[in-house]
Amino acid sequence: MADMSTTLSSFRLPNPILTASGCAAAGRELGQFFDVAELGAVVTKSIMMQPRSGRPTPRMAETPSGMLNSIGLQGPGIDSFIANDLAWLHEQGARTVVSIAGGQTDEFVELARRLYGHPAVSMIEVNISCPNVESRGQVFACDVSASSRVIGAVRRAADPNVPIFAKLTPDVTDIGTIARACADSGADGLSLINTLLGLVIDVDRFTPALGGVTGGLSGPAIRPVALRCVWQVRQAVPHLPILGMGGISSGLDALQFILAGASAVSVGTAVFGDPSAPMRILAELEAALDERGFAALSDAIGFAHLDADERQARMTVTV
Amino acid sequence: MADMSTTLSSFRLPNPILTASGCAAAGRELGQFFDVAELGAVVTKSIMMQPRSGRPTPRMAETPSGMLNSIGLQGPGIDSFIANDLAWLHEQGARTVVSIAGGQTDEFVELARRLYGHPAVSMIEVNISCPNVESRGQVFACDVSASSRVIGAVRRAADPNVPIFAKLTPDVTDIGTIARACADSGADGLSLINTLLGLVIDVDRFTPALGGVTGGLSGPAIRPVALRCVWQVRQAVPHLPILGMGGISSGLDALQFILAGASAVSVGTAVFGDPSAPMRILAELEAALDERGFAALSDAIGFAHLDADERQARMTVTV
Amino acid sequence: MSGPVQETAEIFSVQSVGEYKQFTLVAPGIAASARPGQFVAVSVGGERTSMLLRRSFALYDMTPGGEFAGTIQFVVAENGPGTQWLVRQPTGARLDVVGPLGTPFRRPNDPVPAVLVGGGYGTAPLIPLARELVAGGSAVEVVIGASTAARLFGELVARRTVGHVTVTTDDGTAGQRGLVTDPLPELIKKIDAQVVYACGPMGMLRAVGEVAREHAIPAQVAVEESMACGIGVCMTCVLPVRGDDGRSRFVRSCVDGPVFLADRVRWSDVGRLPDDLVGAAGMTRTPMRGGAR
Amino acid sequence: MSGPVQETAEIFSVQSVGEYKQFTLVAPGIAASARPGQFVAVSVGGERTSMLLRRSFALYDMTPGGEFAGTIQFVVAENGPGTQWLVRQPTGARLDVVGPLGTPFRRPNDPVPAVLVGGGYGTAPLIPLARELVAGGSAVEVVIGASTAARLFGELVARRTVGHVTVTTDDGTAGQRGLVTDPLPELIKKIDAQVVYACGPMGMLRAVGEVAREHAIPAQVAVEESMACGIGVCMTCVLPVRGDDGRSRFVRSCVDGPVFLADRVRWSDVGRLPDDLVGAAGMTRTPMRGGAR
Ligand SMILES: Cc1cc2nc3c(=O)[nH]c(=O)nc-3n(C[C@H](O)[C@H](O)[C@H](O)COP(=O)(O)OP(=O)(O)OC[C@H]3O[C@@H](n4cnc5c(N)ncnc54)[C@H](O)[C@@H]3O)c2cc1C
Ligand SMILES: Cc1cc2nc3c(=O)[nH]c(=O)nc-3n(C[C@H](O)[C@H](O)[C@H](O)COP(=O)(O)OP(=O)(O)OC[C@H]3O[C@@H](n4cnc5c(N)ncnc54)[C@H](O)[C@@H]3O)c2cc1C
Ligand SMILES: Cc1cc2nc3c(=O)[nH]c(=O)nc-3n(C[C@H](O)[C@H](O)[C@H](O)COP(=O)(O)O)c2cc1C
Ligand SMILES: Cc1cc2nc3c(=O)[nH]c(=O)nc-3n(C[C@H](O)[C@H](O)[C@H](O)COP(=O)(O)O)c2cc1C
Ligand code: FES
Ligand code: FES
Repeated sequence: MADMSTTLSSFRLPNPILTASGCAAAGRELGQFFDVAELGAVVTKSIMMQPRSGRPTPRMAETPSGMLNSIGLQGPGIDSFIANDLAWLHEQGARTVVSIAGGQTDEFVELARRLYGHPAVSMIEVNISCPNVESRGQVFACDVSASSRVIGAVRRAADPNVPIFAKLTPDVTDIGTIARACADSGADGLSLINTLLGLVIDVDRFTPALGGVTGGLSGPAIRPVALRCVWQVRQAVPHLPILGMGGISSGLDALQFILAGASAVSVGTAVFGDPSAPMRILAELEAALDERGFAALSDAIGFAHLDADERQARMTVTV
Repeated sequence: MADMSTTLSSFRLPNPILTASGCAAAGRELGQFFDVAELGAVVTKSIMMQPRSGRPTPRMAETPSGMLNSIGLQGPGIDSFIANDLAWLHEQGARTVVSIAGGQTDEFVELARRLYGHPAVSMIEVNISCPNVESRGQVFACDVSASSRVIGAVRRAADPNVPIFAKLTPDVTDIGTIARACADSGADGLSLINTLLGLVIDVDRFTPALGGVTGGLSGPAIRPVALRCVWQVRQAVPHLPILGMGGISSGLDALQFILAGASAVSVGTAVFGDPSAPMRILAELEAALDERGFAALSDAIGFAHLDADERQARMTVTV
Repeated sequence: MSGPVQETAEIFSVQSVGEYKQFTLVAPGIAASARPGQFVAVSVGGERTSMLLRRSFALYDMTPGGEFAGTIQFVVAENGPGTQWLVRQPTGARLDVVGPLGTPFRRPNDPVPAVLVGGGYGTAPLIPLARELVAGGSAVEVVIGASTAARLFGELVARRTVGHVTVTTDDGTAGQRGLVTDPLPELIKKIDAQVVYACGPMGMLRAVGEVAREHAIPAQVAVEESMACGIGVCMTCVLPVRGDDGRSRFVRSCVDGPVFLADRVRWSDVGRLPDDLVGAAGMTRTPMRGGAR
Repeated sequence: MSGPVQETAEIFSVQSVGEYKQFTLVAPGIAASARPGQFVAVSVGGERTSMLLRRSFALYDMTPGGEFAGTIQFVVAENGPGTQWLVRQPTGARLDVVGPLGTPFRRPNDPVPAVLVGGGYGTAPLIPLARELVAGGSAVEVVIGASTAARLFGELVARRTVGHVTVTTDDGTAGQRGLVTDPLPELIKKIDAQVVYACGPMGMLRAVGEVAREHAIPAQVAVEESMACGIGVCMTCVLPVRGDDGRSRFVRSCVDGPVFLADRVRWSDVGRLPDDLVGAAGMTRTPMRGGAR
């Protein structure tokens, strides 16, 4: 049985399967299907300072092997989140990655401060794939300097014992450049990818199907794009750990991300079709590693980047 | 029965269904399944000056509701293309859009010159979603100035009676900006979208599944991204016609593109699963327009951008 | 009420009822705890399907296991590709089902006269409710309606359960021509109803709510909103609902519903973002470009 | 030889043969013109499947319509999800099939002694070829091999057709232990064969080609390359093949193959881009970032 433990910077996880932000709320509902403390970690829905209503409905449309959503970051605000959701996760003994989002740098900073020293927070995922109000709504992660500014400020404000990961959008010309900028500004790792911007037209109502007009595309449809981003970022910043995601719905899908360079993975949309998907995927990944002769998950991370000799060396040392 | 005719700038087409570049070769093979002269037009595989071998195999991987390809623009070179493929299309009486690709601006220009005055060429699609050798392989369409330069030069060199369309990649931070740059440089319209850059890992061989490492993702999986691009470009450059594509496999898919702002559509990957897809989609689109009370396809173009009053006005005038 | 479970359930039978198919599944885990008003979420399309999301169906029957394994029933109207696939599944096929989901209809502790209003297949969840109410000694009236006779559901079983049923169709092909809300005031008066229960299209629920309000009685209505997860984790299924504190929020219809008090739902704001919604101010401060991000 | 057609073909029967399933389809359009060595491309996964591409299978039999409608046969090995779906399809189900595709084996005009070499299900297309050769008066030897007995195909029918068959398995569970190429030289000598026909895994085809070359006779081999379209429009299925002009090109195995002369295929360059390939220079001039663009 392969050793499934992994690390995301200083955060040690017994296994590499996490939920994805916005696809597991704060873990409570999934707790009806499995023990959330058995996950690598729960990644909570991106939280902002204030309560947010989110967007009008319709908020989703099914697409081929995917779905489009426009939730608009509905949430209770950080105070309620800490008092209720984080407290519950703490009680369960679940490792928790808190995803934060803001409309400007200050909001991210304030969120990091509120989470400072909280015993339940193992890691912070900084969702910079959201719009910057100070820049006519351009997404932070679409711009090198906006990304750097937020990540730098959060790194300075956050508990130094807590790694911070920048969550990137694939909707950019060169994700490697953004990743490097985040790395240079102090990110301890990178989460990729967020959804792709998409649109569906309702052919009977003659309007965009979603209340928010455009929405985020997720699910297996985007997996090849996600893997490409992980591959490119692994090459651009080989020293930073990657939390990979995008369309993972089986252990072999997860293995693709690991081989491409992810140290752990998040399972998002798959949960909607199968609430126990994370546990199933964990078991499938373990079996897949065993079958392939990996003694440890960590041996497989980035394996597809190695040349034949390097692979041989890595396998012989550890098997 | 709705009037299905449409225009792409000065190019008049009896119907809005075209093939997609690289998904129909030069029409000959599809001629075994239907009369290619019944298409709106045949769009030929991007041709370059010299013969090209293309990339090593494996060249494709199936993905959920999509596929990844890395052909690498295999082709016979422009002279052979004109002598054989274009001649055959001309004999068939097929309307033809010739897709051209180059490694530098000069190559595009020379291709446009070779096609100058050729009676079989109804339109030129300039595939600028290919790498610029002069800029370390960055894709032309990822950069405003590289796009402008190629499109401006091709517009000056090409037969003034032949519209030129710039074919854009979705892999950019802001497709509207690229579209505007092309418009300003003289593009008569825009073709969108080319494939998304993707990757698949072979979990048994521990390497990227494709010989070319990364590949282009196409098929229904990418349709929401394609529709979003069409929507954004329609808003960015409302005066330019759009040839829409990306995952179209039914008449209702085509209708979504038309409503989002495309004047015509290309059917690509769907042909691999169903060689007569273009004709089926044409029939389905016609039926869909009839059911919805459109007297003419042209009334439906961009309809989803209108507000309720404008829609009412457009329908009453024409129905 | 215990939580939902995920079961592989064999199709015991599929019956045609008008335009609908009535499914009976062997699903002991779900049957064990399901209550009227709750629903199940069913995977569709089979292996390697391009359809990722489950389809939701209100429970029409839940028979916990005794001598035989527990079964559930639901009624499917052919709609898009997912339901088209489902109605073609043969007896003996296995479905992946999650349930019971959502909040049930709340029943009075003591017998109270109640009118049940069903539109189309919306009658389905009212039948087990009617059974419980009757068993509990409540006076019950049932009115069911549809656009046309073939889209009526449950007339016979409703008649068997409560003795009589009022039927309306838009086109007059069965019962009286008109809407289910036409006979409603009279039925409320007839038994001096203290509560109305309803399930059907949004417009109907709203209208039923208005009639109930005119009679100063509550209406519990089961809504149908597009759902990605059905278990409360995705936030796609929200409705603007007034809370006990008088403030309105976008509330998940999969876990906080599908049964709501009609006068709490802000029907005219469905599909809109009213300014006074909790957190609406946060939206204008940070307009989103689209997407979840 | 007329072009391919697209047909909705009913499954007439599905038979298990060792680890394989042998399909018989009613497909008169394809049966009418198909020749040994050609193949069909079958849609898999059903409606709304996430699998977009057809799966290819070599024709094992083509019986043009006479009194009964024309039928075709092919043999399916379970491999990935597409073939897993296919082998579960029941008799009576309808498949969307395109064919006949590709180039057939070229037959001599006059009788010539021939050895046919089949690996695994690769024996399938050799059977109709054997039938034609025998009918044409050629002396025929057949050697079939597989890793293990359950993966052999066609022993009985080959024996019936040509009177005898040599069998090899890697593990010795049937016939002689070893590779199909082990008995090949002897069989060539035995009938003084003038041509070898082969179908099976790439490594086997290459080895067969070498044996044929040592005996200075041609080998016609049917290859299997991953195909997106099967009809010649996509360029995914190419192999480096030497042309009549001595120059090598990436050649489509779906229309210019699947049958090639073994000594024309540059086996050691499969999956590589040899410098001397026509158009290889064009590639280095314009390296591609990946993708079709
Ligand atoms: C709580 C609840 C109870 C329901 N009970 C029943 C019932 O008892 N019988 C019945 O026939 N139908 C019922 N529905 C509606 C049923 O879920 C939809 O008809 C079905 O999901 C449509 O799927 P489709 O693939 O046929 O259509 P598509 O339009 O292709 O579906 C695409 C997506 O939209 C969603 N969707 C589409 N229409 C609806 C809808 N009306 N409601 C919710 N989601 C929708 C689907 O779930 C899917 O994710 C119920 C819905 C909900 C939310
Ligand atoms: C000309 C030709 C003749 C063939 N004849 C037969 C036959 O008679 N019997 C038989 O069992 N198989 C035959 N094959 C192989 C068969 O097509 C593959 O096993 C099948 O496509 C695998 O599909 P899958 O969904 O099971 O596997 P997956 O691996 O999921 O397929 C994914 C994709 O890769 C392609 N692919 C995977 N393996 C192969 C392969 N070996 N060859 C070509 N494409 C592949 C598939 O077509 C599909 O597009 C033939 C292939 C070709 C090209
Ligand atoms: C309904 C929904 C809500 C989401 N909300 C968030 C969010 O709040 N913050 C965030 O960083 N990502 C959010 N995402 C993106 C996911 O975390 C994930 O990056 C993306 O969906 C790709 O993974 P998947 O294909 O496994 O879902 C959301 C995705 C979905 C489908
Ligand atoms: C196998 C293959 C080859 C392609 N070759 C080209 C090409 O030569 N030039 C080009 O502009 N686009 C090329 N494309 C992109 C298509 O023209 C089209 O833009 C894209 O595939 C999206 O449409 P679809 O989803 O309908 O296939 C190719 C696509 C595929 C799948
Ligand atoms: S459907 Fe996901 S929260 Fe209700
Ligand atoms: S498979 Fe498309 S060209 Fe051969």
